[in-house]
Amino acid sequence: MNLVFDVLTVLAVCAGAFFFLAGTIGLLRFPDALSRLHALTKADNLGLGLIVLGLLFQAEELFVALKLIGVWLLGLLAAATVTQLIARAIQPAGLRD
Amino acid sequence: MAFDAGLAVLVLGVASWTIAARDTFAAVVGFVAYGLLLALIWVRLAAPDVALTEAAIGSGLTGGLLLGASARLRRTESLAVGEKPAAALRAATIGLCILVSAGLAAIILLLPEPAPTLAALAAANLVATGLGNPVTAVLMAYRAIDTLLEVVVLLLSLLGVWSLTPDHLWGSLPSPHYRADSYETVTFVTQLLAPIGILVGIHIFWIGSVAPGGEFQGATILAAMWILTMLSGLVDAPAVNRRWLRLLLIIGPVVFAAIGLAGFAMAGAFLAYPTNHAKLLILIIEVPVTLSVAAMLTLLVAGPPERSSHR
Amino acid sequence: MSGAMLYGFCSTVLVGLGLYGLIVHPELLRKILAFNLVGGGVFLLFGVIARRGAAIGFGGDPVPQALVITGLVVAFAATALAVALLLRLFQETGRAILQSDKLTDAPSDNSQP
Amino acid sequence: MTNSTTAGGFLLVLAIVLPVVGVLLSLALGGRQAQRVAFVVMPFELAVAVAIAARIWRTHEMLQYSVGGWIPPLGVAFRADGLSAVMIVTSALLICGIGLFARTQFAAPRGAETRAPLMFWTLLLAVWGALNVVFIGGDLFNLYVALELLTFAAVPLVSLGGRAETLAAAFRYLLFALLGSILYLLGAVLLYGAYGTLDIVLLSGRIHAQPVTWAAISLMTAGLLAKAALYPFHLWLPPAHAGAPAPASALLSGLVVKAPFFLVVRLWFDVMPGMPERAAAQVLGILGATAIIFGSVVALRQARLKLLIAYSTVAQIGYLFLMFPLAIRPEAGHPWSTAAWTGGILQAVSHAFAKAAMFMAAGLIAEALGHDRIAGLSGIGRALPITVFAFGLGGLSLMGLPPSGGFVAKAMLLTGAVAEGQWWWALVVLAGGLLAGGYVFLVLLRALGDPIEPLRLITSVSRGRQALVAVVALCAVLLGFVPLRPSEFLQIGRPDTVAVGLR
Repeated sequence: MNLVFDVLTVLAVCAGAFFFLAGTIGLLRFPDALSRLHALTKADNLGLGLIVLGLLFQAEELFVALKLIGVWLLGLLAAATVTQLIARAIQPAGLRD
Repeated sequence: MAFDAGLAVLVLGVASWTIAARDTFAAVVGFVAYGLLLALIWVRLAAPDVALTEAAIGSGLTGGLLLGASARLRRTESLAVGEKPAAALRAATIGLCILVSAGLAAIILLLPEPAPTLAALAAANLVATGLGNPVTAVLMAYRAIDTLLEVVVLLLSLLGVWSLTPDHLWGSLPSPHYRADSYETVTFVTQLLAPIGILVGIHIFWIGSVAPGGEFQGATILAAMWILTMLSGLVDAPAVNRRWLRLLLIIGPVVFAAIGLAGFAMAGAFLAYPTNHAKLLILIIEVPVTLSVAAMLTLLVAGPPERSSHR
Repeated sequence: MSGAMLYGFCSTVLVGLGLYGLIVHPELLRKILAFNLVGGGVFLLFGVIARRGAAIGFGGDPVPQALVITGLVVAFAATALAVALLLRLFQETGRAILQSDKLTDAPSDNSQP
Repeated sequence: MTNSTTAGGFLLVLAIVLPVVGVLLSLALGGRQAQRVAFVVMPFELAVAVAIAARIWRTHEMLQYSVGGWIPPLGVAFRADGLSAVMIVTSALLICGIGLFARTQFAAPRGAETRAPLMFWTLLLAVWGALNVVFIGGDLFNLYVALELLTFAAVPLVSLGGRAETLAAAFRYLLFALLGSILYLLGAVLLYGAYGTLDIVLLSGRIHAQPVTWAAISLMTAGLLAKAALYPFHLWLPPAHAGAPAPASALLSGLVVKAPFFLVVRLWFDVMPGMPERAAAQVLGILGATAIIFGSVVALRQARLKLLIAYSTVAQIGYLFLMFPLAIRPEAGHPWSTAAWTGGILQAVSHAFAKAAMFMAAGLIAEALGHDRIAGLSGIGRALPITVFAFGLGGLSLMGLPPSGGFVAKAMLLTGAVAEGQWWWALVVLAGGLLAGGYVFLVLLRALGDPIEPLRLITSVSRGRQALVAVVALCAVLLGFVPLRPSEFLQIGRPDTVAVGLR
């Protein structure tokens, strides 16, 4: 059982790391700010989610698991908010609602 | 070991960036990353209490403060170009700094082995404090005087910030006012986050007696929530001459000093606690101190008063 | 070499880097940043010393760890005061650098309202 | 020397807690109450200071207090020896004088709270508390917190006027002070790493000559010199001290710069008794000598009175550091039984009174004239005779003419130089006295001269305030009646039987 969990953890964390990597490359290579933001947040939210998922298999008590999920949710919230704000800041003035 | 080496290289890289970057804003962003990486190092050094403080105050609050300042100062960067010191001076400075670093590195190689430590002494006296976290015991019992004076230091720096108010604005409100309707996103997130954040802050403070955490870390999170509600326009920064604000600021140090003085009668010394009630008394001190410190941190970030009315 | 010593060397480089920035950068905000870098290095060195003092089941000597917490709070207070001074200076003069400041001829006791 | 609390040790706690409580109360009550709180605290705190000195005088032993009952190295100790007592009493007397002097200048108006009075009275108490922690702190980290306390109380005083150039001066002061603190802390960290304690008495027992010790002491000394504005770290001092309101200048120049000097003394004579090499002490002496000559010459060339006085502070700080080459490893006896040791401390005390009086006198002159250009002082001697007299009395001490504390201090330094066979310091002392005579007479000649056109005062200055300045200056003169020999009181609490300087 433990071995299965460990394998799942490794897989999920590796997948998460891949998304972080992809997001970072996107951040560096994409042409304009909006698409960079897109690459960054999408990949990071997924990457963070997968890493949290991987760690959930290692959680020994419920409270720890809940805390991990809380970390993910807060991360999502922060990323979404910040993306909104940055997008709004760089939006050309004429396009504003 | 490989992880440590990688982390060290990363920290040095980010630190070099904050020094070398041309754009001040970019340098400050580098500094925030630097603080977070340092927090990781603190975990590696088996100092989770410090890691929390570093992430919350060293990276978070300091970073926020500097980001705000650099945004305000953006226009001035071009002015400083002509002021760069001569190449010779810079070369001499580089030489000096390499000398300092290398000298210090050589010195720490010479530190005695085994290293002297107060860990055993701190552990042996832990029972008398009723606490489970030795770091909190140092802060609240063994060296409580440092902590009391530290709270006064925070208060004095706030006074220093307030003393910069232009005379006609004394008694008015600090920081720009953010209107609640301009950023629906922030308002929404704040309404969602603030209650959670306050709970987390109280939790971090509460477990400080037995586990990593404590009043300063908790207070920082509470301060962050207060700052967030101000940024989102949900509440306005308080005017500096409000009586309730003044009382909030001093309640922590006043209770701290009062219980410290009561120690003369209760336990025969200033800032001493009677053994059976040590934990309770420390808690009675910590609650108001956390509130006062949270208020001080918030107002330090808000800055001196600069506008005379609410709108 | 232990991990702690590695961070020890890291801290000494941080002190050097920060000192360089403190001396060379003309912009005051960069000086404040550099001061925080030096502070980070000094605190890290204290943390390494705490780690070296690990004993009787503690991962580190709690006394220096607690002192670092105090130091971090004090450093924040210093940064806040410096930033506030800088912003006021900017408001008054439009500059964020220090020039060779000569006192003007104004009476120096205008503190009275 | 044991590490427990001595009888009367609680006085040390009071010396710190009273001003702190004052700060908290005046902030809470605000408005006109801040000043009242300060004037309530003053007599009590002065009484505590005198009680501390009296007890040390009577028992001939140092006062000690283990805070919270925790004994070092785990806990923090407060200790007051003869030297601490002298500094505590000096601060108390001078701060009371400055408070009385500032009473009208920083009187809070009726009605709404105003900024400057609230800040001044609160910060005055904060400086007092911070100074007392510096003078009795027995733990190097506790002293670091005390230094920061002092910085955060002193820097806002500089920019209390709010003008742009004082903001710049305050910022420069803050930068130097912060750099100084962080270097000091770095040294303290190294000492903890090497010896496992930050307590001064415990350290003095464990410390030995090795690279870590030298590195730590050098870093701490460099940091403290930056705060004490010893040449070449003096750049921040003149604009800061000259730009502050007069009572704040008096506080900063008279007392605040003495705190880091006091800690250098603690480091060199208490943390590592008998260890410093003479060569290292010569370096401090050379910096001091340069400061004396440089500061005096620049003072001579100033056009503004307050800047002249500030540069004179740069010079007078130099004298303090002449005591190191003369008292470290003396030819005979202990460092603290030398004439130079007493001379150095006496210089700190007499300069405190003299310089405070001169800054306050300059403040009154600036108030009356609306400027402090030296060229425009003609006739002020007739308009404000007591003030100019007080200025002259202060100048007497700076020049080192009898009867004045400065005379005794400088005579003791000269005696020390002769006794140690280091005659070159004697030349510096004499040259510094001549130069000081130059800049003091420069001002006095102008002030006592006849005005070309009738002098117009923009406000009148009360006789009470003028008399107060004269009283402060008289304190510096009265110190001239201190006997010309090594003070026994200053040696109380020093390790006399420990193997010192005899390795």
